Amino acid sequence: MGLLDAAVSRQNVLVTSVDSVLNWARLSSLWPMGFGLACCAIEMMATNASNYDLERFGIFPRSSPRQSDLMIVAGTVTMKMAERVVRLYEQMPEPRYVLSMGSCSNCGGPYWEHGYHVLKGVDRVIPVDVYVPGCPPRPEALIGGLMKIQELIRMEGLGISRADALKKLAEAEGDPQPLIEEARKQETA
Amino acid sequence: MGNSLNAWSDALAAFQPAGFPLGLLIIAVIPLVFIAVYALTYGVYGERKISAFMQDRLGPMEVGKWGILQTLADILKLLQKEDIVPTSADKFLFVIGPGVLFVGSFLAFAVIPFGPAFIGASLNVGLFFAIGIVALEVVGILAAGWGSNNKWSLYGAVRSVAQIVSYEIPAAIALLCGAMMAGTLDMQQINILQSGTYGFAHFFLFQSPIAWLPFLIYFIASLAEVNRAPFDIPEAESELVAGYFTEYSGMKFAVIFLAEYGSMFMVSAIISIVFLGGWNSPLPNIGAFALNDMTTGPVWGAFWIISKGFFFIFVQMWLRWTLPRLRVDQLMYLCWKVLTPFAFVSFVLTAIWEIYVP
Amino acid sequence: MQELDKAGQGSLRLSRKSDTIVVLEKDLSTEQMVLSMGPQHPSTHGVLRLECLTDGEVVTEAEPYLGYLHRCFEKHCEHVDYPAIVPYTDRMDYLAGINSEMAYCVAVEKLLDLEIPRRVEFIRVIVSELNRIASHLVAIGTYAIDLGAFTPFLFCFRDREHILNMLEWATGARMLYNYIWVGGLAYDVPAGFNERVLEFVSYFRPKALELQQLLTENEIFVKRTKGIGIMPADVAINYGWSGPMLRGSGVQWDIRRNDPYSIYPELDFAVPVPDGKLSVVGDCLSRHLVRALEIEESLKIIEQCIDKMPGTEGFDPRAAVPKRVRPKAGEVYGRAENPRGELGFYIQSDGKSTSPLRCKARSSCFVNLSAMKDLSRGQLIPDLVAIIGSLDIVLGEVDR
Amino acid sequence: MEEGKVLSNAVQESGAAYGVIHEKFGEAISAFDDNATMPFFEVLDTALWTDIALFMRDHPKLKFNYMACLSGVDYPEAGKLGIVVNLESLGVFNHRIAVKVKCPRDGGSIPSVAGVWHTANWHEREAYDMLGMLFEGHPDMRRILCPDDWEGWPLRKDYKVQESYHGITVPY
Repeated sequence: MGLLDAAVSRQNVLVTSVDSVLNWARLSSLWPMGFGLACCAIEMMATNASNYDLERFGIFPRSSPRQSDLMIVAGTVTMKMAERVVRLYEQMPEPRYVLSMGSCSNCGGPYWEHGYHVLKGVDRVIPVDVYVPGCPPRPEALIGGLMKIQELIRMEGLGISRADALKKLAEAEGDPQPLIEEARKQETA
Repeated sequence: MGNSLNAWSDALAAFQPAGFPLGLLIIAVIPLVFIAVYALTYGVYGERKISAFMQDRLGPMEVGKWGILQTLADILKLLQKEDIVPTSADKFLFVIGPGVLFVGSFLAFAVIPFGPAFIGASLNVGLFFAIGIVALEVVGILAAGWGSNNKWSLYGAVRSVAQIVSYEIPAAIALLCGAMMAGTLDMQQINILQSGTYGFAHFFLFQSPIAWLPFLIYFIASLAEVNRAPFDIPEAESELVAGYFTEYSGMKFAVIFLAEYGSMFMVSAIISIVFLGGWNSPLPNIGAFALNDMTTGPVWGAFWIISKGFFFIFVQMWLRWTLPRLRVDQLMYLCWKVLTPFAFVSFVLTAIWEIYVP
Repeated sequence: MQELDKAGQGSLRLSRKSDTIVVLEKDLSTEQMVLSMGPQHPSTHGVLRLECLTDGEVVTEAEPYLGYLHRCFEKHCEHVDYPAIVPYTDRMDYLAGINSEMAYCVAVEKLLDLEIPRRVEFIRVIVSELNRIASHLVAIGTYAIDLGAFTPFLFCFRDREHILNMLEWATGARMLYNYIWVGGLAYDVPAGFNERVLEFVSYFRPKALELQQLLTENEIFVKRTKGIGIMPADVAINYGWSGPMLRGSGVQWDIRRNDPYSIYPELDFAVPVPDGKLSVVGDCLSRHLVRALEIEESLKIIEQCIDKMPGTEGFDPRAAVPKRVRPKAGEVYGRAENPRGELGFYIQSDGKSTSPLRCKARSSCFVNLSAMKDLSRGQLIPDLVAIIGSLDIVLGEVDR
Repeated sequence: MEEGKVLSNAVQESGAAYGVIHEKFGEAISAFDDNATMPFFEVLDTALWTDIALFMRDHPKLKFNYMACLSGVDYPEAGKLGIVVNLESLGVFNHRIAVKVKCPRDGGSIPSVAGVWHTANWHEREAYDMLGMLFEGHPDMRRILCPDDWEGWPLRKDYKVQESYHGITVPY
């Protein structure tokens, strides 16, 4: 490891604090692209509207991909639409994130079997960072997904790739299975 | 009053340690810092909070206490974003566009008196300069819109140019009424003419009944000049995606944003200088309570002009979150068939008033 | 002027009463620009694409391209059982899920010749009218956004949220309910539901008025919508328009009244049509007004239903739900009044299978949108946006 | 018609309307099917379909001015494709009737009625998109929902979904 590499390592005090400030800025102002596809788009709109008010977190939809950091794929992606989704993704400036909202964009949802014209999961065409299940997900679930994106950004930094950050996030999460089992035990007892 | 006029700015300008014009630099930096601070605090954050209040929401809450760091985070994030220049764009125009836009809105601050003792450049044609330099924004917008090589941007730019150039005419004529009442184009002089112990009664708006007409005309025209609702057709989100800055990302977008809020304050400051006394205190002396004297001074002056400007910005935001947007031809109709004739009428009436009524 | 007009092809006249604009191209050679609007565009209400041929701000022709949300509804119908189609109908018109379920169940029940318990019918009508209000609120709100006013949209969504909360209480879901089943309901409404609905009705009446003040009493809003996109009644019928769109053209036609289903014949409600005082009959403003007036009628229907609703004694919402839906061989075309117009289902049964041989959804938005090409001719781009907004399309239903 | 069968009002009205059409076109159309859910008749001489449609729309006793629905249907056993058209006289007589028109499954075509009812324009495009029958005289015969380069006719009973589209795998 060279001297320069060492300076830019994770433990460096200076770099990490700069990192955390920059990460704070990025996670505090996630501008999603106002990109509605189907049913989930209505829930996304409801999340933006007065009752759930995403602007509390500084999340503020932009209609141009050039000015957005986050793509919320809200709804069913069809074959006809898939290429447009890819193009919109490519138009977004780095660093960019993708949140797949709803079962349809996660895996095809209720259309997985006979939906000849439905893309079975948007991750077949663009990389997805966070999946939010539900059909459609409740606004709380979407906010939860956005919080996950924020956590992911927190894990990132100089010299840490997105894949590493995702791994770190997964490690930080822990396995939910013991907790579930414990809850079950308590319920039965 | 005449003695202390421009005292601070003169002193600063004379401050040249080792022949280096540090004082001038400071004078130049003050408006820049002001724009930045204002845009960060009142401009963007205030707009978000005000709109949230009007819409039964909370607005930014999580970023800092009550979300006050929201705009700072936005700017810091935009700095980190990838700076995309589309391959098919005209690189030179695309890059220069936001710069020209920013310079246009920033240069006019040179002639704005921020108090009885401070003005960047005490030009004797200050008002004329301010009107002229704001028109420079048109060049920036057109460069941005054309250079983006995007159809939506082009539409936004062309609409914007048509709109700003048209609305210059009623705006300029309305300001001319104010200048006629003052008999000068010097901003500082216009302010001095509106000072007196009766406070607001000396403002041009209250000095003649006709002054209301150019005041309203200028206010409406200024909304159009800075592309605010209901005249925000150049960036009409539901029609043109994001108008002339559709293709801009990262810091260039932030600069456009900053310039926009800069010119919002610009027009608000001009309207308060010409019609509402600028840095003069609106409070009158009432007998023993010399309120006017108490609230006059260099710092009070800055306070008054900024708060008057902020009031007009608040009205702009209020309108923005209430009214739908006009159509292109209706906008032009309003300009050429309503505002311009009325501006001329008010021009003539003001002239008659100035000649025949003492 | 006449001479200019003789120039023929070069001159272009906009049909507007007060100000006639004549654009002449004699010396300058200009060409029309193709402007692709959508599929990702803030005002196409989803993933519609309009290919506009524009001459400056004037759209000489706009051709809609659909299919960006084609989710193969009809293919699914041929593979799943009759009751399992209900969730798919929800996802068709996702703003008015219950109304879509209603239309589908009306069609299947007509084929099965089922007798439905009265209380079920009342609950069905209450929830579908609630959903109609919610849907109209979205329509009005997004229309306001299209015209540049942001605040009414949020007001609409705030009030819609109350409806969603009530429906969630009754059905368990916020948007896509699967509540109305073939022959009955998934559950009875919870105790206290009626009181809550009445409370909402009294809360919502003044709010609807406030919304009116923000929009229909706003000079700019009226200026932007009055006389734009006029559709004469006979052309509207020929285009197959239905619902608020057809009523906006002055035809008093409502399936709830003219081809009644469920308990609508027993209810007293008006079918509002524009009177031509505030708006020009058939323009965007008329269509908006019809929706606004319909909200009031829906509130009236809800009040009447709660008044007349039979009690819960011996009531089972699933009493008439067949164990296995296997209609006799035959065909049916059943329909219901959806917030966007006539939603019809053509169902063909072979008498053997538990899934239909063919199930075609006649979607109102699909039909309403087909007039877009005619409506958009010679309009300005902002008017084009106003017209799309007034059509109130839901792409899920257009593409199915 | 069977003897002694009680017909509902709506079906009787449709029957009367059918009588007027039968008078004019005689053998070109089939007998009236008076089922309760959707009374219909079939056009046997397909070439006459546009004329029949125009007659139905304009005859003073019929005035079927409103096309509610046009559905394309596949009849694999008979080797045919067809359309089912639900017509209605909106605001004039309020009677309803359904019409069926069929054509051969391979390379068959049906005369277009897009000039008679505007509604038919997009519905015929949709029927073509889903089932692959052509409509003669249609102003704009293109696919409407599926992409232009999509393979096969999705709603035919023997449809096999294509493996990939523009490099994207289609099946799950």
